[in-house]
Amino acid sequence: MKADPRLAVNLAGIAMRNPLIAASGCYGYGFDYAAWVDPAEWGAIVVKGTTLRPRPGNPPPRIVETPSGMLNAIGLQNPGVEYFLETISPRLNALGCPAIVNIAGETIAEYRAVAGLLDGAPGVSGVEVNISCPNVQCGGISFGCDPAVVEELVRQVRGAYRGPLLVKLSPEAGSLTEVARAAERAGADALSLINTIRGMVIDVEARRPVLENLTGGLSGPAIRPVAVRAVWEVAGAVSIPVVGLGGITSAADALQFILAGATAVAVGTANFVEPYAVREIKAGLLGYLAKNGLKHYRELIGAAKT
Amino acid sequence: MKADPRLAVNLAGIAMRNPLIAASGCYGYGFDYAAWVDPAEWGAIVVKGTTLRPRPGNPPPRIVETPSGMLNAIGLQNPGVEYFLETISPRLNALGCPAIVNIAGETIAEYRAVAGLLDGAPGVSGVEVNISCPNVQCGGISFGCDPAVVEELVRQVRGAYRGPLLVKLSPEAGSLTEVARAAERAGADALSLINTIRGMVIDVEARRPVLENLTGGLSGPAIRPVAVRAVWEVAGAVSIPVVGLGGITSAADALQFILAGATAVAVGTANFVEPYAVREIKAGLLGYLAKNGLKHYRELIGAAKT
Amino acid sequence: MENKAQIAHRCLLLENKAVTGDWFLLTLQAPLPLQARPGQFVQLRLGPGTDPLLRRPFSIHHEDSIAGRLRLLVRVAGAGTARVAAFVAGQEIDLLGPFGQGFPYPEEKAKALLVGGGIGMAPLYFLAAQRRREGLPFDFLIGGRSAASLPADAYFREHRLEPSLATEDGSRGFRGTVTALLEHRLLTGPQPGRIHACGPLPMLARVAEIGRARGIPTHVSLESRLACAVGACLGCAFPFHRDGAVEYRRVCRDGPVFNGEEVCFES
Amino acid sequence: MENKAQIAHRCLLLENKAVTGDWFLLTLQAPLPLQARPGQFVQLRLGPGTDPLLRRPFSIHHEDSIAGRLRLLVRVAGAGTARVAAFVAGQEIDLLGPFGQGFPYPEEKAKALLVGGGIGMAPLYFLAAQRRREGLPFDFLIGGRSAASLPADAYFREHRLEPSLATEDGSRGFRGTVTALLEHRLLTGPQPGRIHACGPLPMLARVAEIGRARGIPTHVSLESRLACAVGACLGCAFPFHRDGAVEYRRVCRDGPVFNGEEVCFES
Ligand SMILES: Cc1cc2nc3c(=O)[nH]c(=O)nc-3n(C[C@H](O)[C@H](O)[C@H](O)COP(=O)(O)OP(=O)(O)OC[C@H]3O[C@@H](n4cnc5c(N)ncnc54)[C@H](O)[C@@H]3O)c2cc1C
Ligand SMILES: Cc1cc2nc3c(=O)[nH]c(=O)nc-3n(C[C@H](O)[C@H](O)[C@H](O)COP(=O)(O)OP(=O)(O)OC[C@H]3O[C@@H](n4cnc5c(N)ncnc54)[C@H](O)[C@@H]3O)c2cc1C
Ligand SMILES: Cc1cc2nc3c(=O)[nH]c(=O)nc-3n(C[C@H](O)[C@H](O)[C@H](O)COP(=O)(O)O)c2cc1C
Ligand SMILES: Cc1cc2nc3c(=O)[nH]c(=O)nc-3n(C[C@H](O)[C@H](O)[C@H](O)COP(=O)(O)O)c2cc1C
Ligand code: FES
Ligand code: FES
Repeated sequence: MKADPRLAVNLAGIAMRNPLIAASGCYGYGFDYAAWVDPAEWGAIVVKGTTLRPRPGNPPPRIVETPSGMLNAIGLQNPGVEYFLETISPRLNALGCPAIVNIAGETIAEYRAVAGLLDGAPGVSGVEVNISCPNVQCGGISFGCDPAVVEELVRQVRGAYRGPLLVKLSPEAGSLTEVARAAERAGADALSLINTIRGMVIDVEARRPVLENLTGGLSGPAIRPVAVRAVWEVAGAVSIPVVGLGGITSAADALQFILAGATAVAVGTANFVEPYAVREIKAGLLGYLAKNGLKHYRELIGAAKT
Repeated sequence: MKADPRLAVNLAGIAMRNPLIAASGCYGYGFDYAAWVDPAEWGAIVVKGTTLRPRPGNPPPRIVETPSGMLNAIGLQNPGVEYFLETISPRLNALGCPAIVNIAGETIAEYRAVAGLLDGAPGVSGVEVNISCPNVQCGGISFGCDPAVVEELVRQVRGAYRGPLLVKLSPEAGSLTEVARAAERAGADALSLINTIRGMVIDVEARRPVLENLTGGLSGPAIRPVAVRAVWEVAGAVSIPVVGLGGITSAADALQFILAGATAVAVGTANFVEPYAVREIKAGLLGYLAKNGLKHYRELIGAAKT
Repeated sequence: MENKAQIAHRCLLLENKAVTGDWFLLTLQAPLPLQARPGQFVQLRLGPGTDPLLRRPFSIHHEDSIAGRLRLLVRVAGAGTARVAAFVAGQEIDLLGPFGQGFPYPEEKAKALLVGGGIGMAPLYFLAAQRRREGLPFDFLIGGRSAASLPADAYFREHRLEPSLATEDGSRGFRGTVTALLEHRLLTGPQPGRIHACGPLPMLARVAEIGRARGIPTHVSLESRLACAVGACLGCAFPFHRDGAVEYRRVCRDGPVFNGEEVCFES
Repeated sequence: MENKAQIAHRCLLLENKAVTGDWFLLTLQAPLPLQARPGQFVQLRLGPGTDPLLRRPFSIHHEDSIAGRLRLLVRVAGAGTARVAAFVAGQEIDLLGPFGQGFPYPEEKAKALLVGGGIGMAPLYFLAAQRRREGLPFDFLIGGRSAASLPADAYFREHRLEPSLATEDGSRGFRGTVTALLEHRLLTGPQPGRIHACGPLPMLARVAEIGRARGIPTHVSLESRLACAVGACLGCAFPFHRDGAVEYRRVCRDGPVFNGEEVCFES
């Protein structure tokens, strides 16, 4: 992997070859796409949401397509943090790029416990706290909407995990910038936004919601404008770096987020459609830099004029 | 216009031939599409947002396309309620279907004043209070997110306007069902949801937001799953009827909202793409009723199983 | 309701051929004649599905309203027009229209100067062909970057048009912009009765200025991002001068052709 | 990383022809042979733009891996498959694959019973052709609603296949479901070494039950709504029995072919 120095970035203490991150839940533990692209093509990979105890996940159907997007209600299926530490994390160095562990819980104590177990774990370059998963009944999105709760949750996790700490926000918080500032105050090193937006599709022949979980999280190009707006608002309200995501499929999409203020960008749903997306986006970013005579993509962060 | 009795509905005191409503801001004062479809094809038409004083609207560009949707930042361009009453409302009876006036303001007093002036006005069958316009700086969406403010606003409007009163909600309220209940408590006869969701598109060549207003409201099929979920939640939380809208393009889309609990549905953006949408949706609804041996579409309201 | 002819047309695409590198000429068979006026436009659906969602506006480049044949001249400007360029003969094209006000004074006998910048020549070609057919006098000026960026002379022969060309690099016709050619023509020839122009905004601003300076009534065809195309959404607003203040008018319905003096080009 | 052959293929569509009312046979020329195994599938992009967004999975109906020719048999089930039906010869098709585990024991000499329900016969056709070529014994049973809902006999001749047909209305072959035909065959013929089945879920449940009851190892090819197709998103989960509990497995990566005994058909 010959990395281009014009794309290198240190995100909240994580040294990345480029600002492209594989989004949580969309890239497994980083190995599933290896037949298509070398995982080391990524700046970092955020692995599937991990919880204290194993979770079987939701009954199917778990996904349904929507116009320019999809709903998912995976239900945080994962083998639990212990299995992760025993069996998966030792292999993560083989990815060739930093692995960040996305964590979730049903109580603040659970979040703290998972974070504590990951502290110092081999193969783990950082933790992303998912306070915005729309598909878990207890906790989940309710955590992510109240600035006071967010502050307490992040403070607890911060106390338990000493490495780079990202907090992933939902765009559905009534007061997104307040939630962002609360996470910053509590010690987050970076913010990721956005997670999916809750949605529902009804099968009109069967007359019931398609998803067994009734609702799911909307991802993909459909939500991109909402995500760009959220990054723009939050990047202007905090001084820690922001990871922008939501519907990125191309270099032009990634540039929208960077210009809006994102230091890095993550790609989720687009991998499903085009496994080579990461490679094309990198090439597109470099092409843009060359065309515009820029030395480093950093010159573009938050550079959108108003 | 031969109306089919299987689609007739009385919405909050407004007798409509069918449950299809032209959404505010997307159908002017009802006449612009007359070369395409007779306005009387609609169950009702909600006219463009009207304010106390005339508003010039935002400078262009005002719209930009997004994946399966569009952003708009019209800025509530309208000639003001006085001009409306003098020049436009006397003509509305010619539409051949009920006209509902969408109103907005920068203060609660303005909302109240506009509503008061519309009380008893000829040609006006109802008022829809827009507490969720994302494109107006003062007021606008901020009104729509706080249950206490919504309750006070709706109470004031209710005091000034005696006819059928709809309140239009934003899906961005952190606590949508609480806002809905507040509007119900304050005397709303029905709720319309959803309004657009705030978004942004950045022109990466020009390196600035495409819209002169920076952000705009996302409408169209992209937001449909979010809207269906919102209708589902709110219909389960209030006992007044709900008007569902957001990305409806077909009878199947309309049925999703009805099954989720909507008593009527509105069509906005889809008219831009297919001016005959109203006719096709009606035909599709009747076809569905026939195929399923149903006597009236009302049997489908909120009928989705879980 | 003034325009009863507005309908949806499922047209058959008879031919789609490249005219220059990124210009394509589409010939369509409409089920019914649109009976469009020069300056009016249609809205094309780009495909099934909802991305891209909105239709795209194209001026009517020519209509043979007896045969119900329609021509559109399309420049590839982005993803939407790239789809149009990829349409293949035999395909059904979903088209709405005609929309908008055409160029005014269609029967005026005074000489008209038609000034087209690049793809902006598309609607003026229709106007020119009509004036030629009806024996009304006109001069047709077209500007482009270089010889290759404009159609070959043969392209114009079908309607016996012989436009005066201007290219920025002088590789064909007058060397310079089409507005420079216009000024040159006004200096050297007789004063025309009217100017009709279509092209990029800076060019239209300059044409309007030239027209005003010389007291020649000038109409310009504007572009804007459209949604509804019928005047309902107010999305296509463009600023105009009115009583010293700025007023927004709808490009789709009040235009796209406007009196050049009223357009607020400054904003 | 086990499947190095997985790549993106920009195929040329050589032919797209209707087989029955709503079944279409696509013949594609791949740039490189996929060297797929029967039971594996590809993911087709439906067009440019983002609606529909996700690719659609189709079993490989046949591959001539020397010529690099691929066949897909597609039933129109919704908007996405309707797009596939409208693809025209000469078009470039964007295809990823092959994905998934194929039918196991490809070289087993014992007689295999291949049981296809409707369009579920698509991957079994490939398996049957392969066994025929390699001289491995098999019986191929296919069920459909009526004579017209299944391809004509000639369809199978290319690979010298002579499936036994069952139609619910008895208009062709055995009268009844394909599972009834399977039971009939098991009652009247020798016990096969293995059953491979693909078709609607209730049919597969029945086949698995029949196999279990008679102690015949049975593999079924399942369907699910896919997103990534590589095992990364967990979107395609299907329930399985494991140690008395339910466990979710990924149809795309752990399957689509599974041991029928382990599938939790009840949920
Ligand atoms: C009344 C009218 C008549 C027209 N007639 C013709 C014609 O005859 N032939 C022809 O080739 N084109 C014509 N156009 C322009 C044509 O509609 C646009 O080029 C097309 O919509 C661009 O679509 P796209 O998806 O390819 O580009 P997009 O990807 O949408 O945009 C391409 C580029 O153009 C910019 N852009 C897009 N729309 C506009 C706009 N309306 N105003 C300013 N910038 C814009 C974008 O920012 C982008 O840089 C006409 C436009 C109007 C309004
Ligand atoms: C591994 C695999 C191999 C397949 N091979 C073939 C093949 O060879 N030939 C073929 O014709 N089809 C095959 N299919 C099925 C095919 O992929 C679907 O019919 C297609 O995706 C439907 O797309 P659509 O857009 O037309 O339908 P949609 O509009 O998406 O759906 C049509 C109907 O099917 C339902 N549906 C959609 N997807 C699924 C699903 N995965 N499971 C259950 N119900 C669903 C929907 O609810 C709807 O009622 C295969 C599927 C899988 C998973
Ligand atoms: C199938 C699926 C599973 C996801 N799982 C998680 C998860 O476990 N944790 C999390 O924080 N986000 C999860 N997400 C959200 C994504 O990481 C991302 O925030 C969202 O999909 C928007 O980005 P996209 O539009 O690029 O996909 C998931 C998304 C999808 C589609
Ligand atoms: C161009 C445009 C203008 C709009 N103006 C208004 C308005 O004045 N008042 C209002 O309440 N909603 C307004 N809306 C929102 C629509 O009424 C509707 O809530 C939204 O577009 C979602 O529906 P749709 O996806 O069917 O368009 C506007 C929407 C558009 C696209
Ligand atoms: S495009 Fe809607 S008013 Fe002009
Ligand atoms: S489709 Fe993603 S895991 Fe199977």
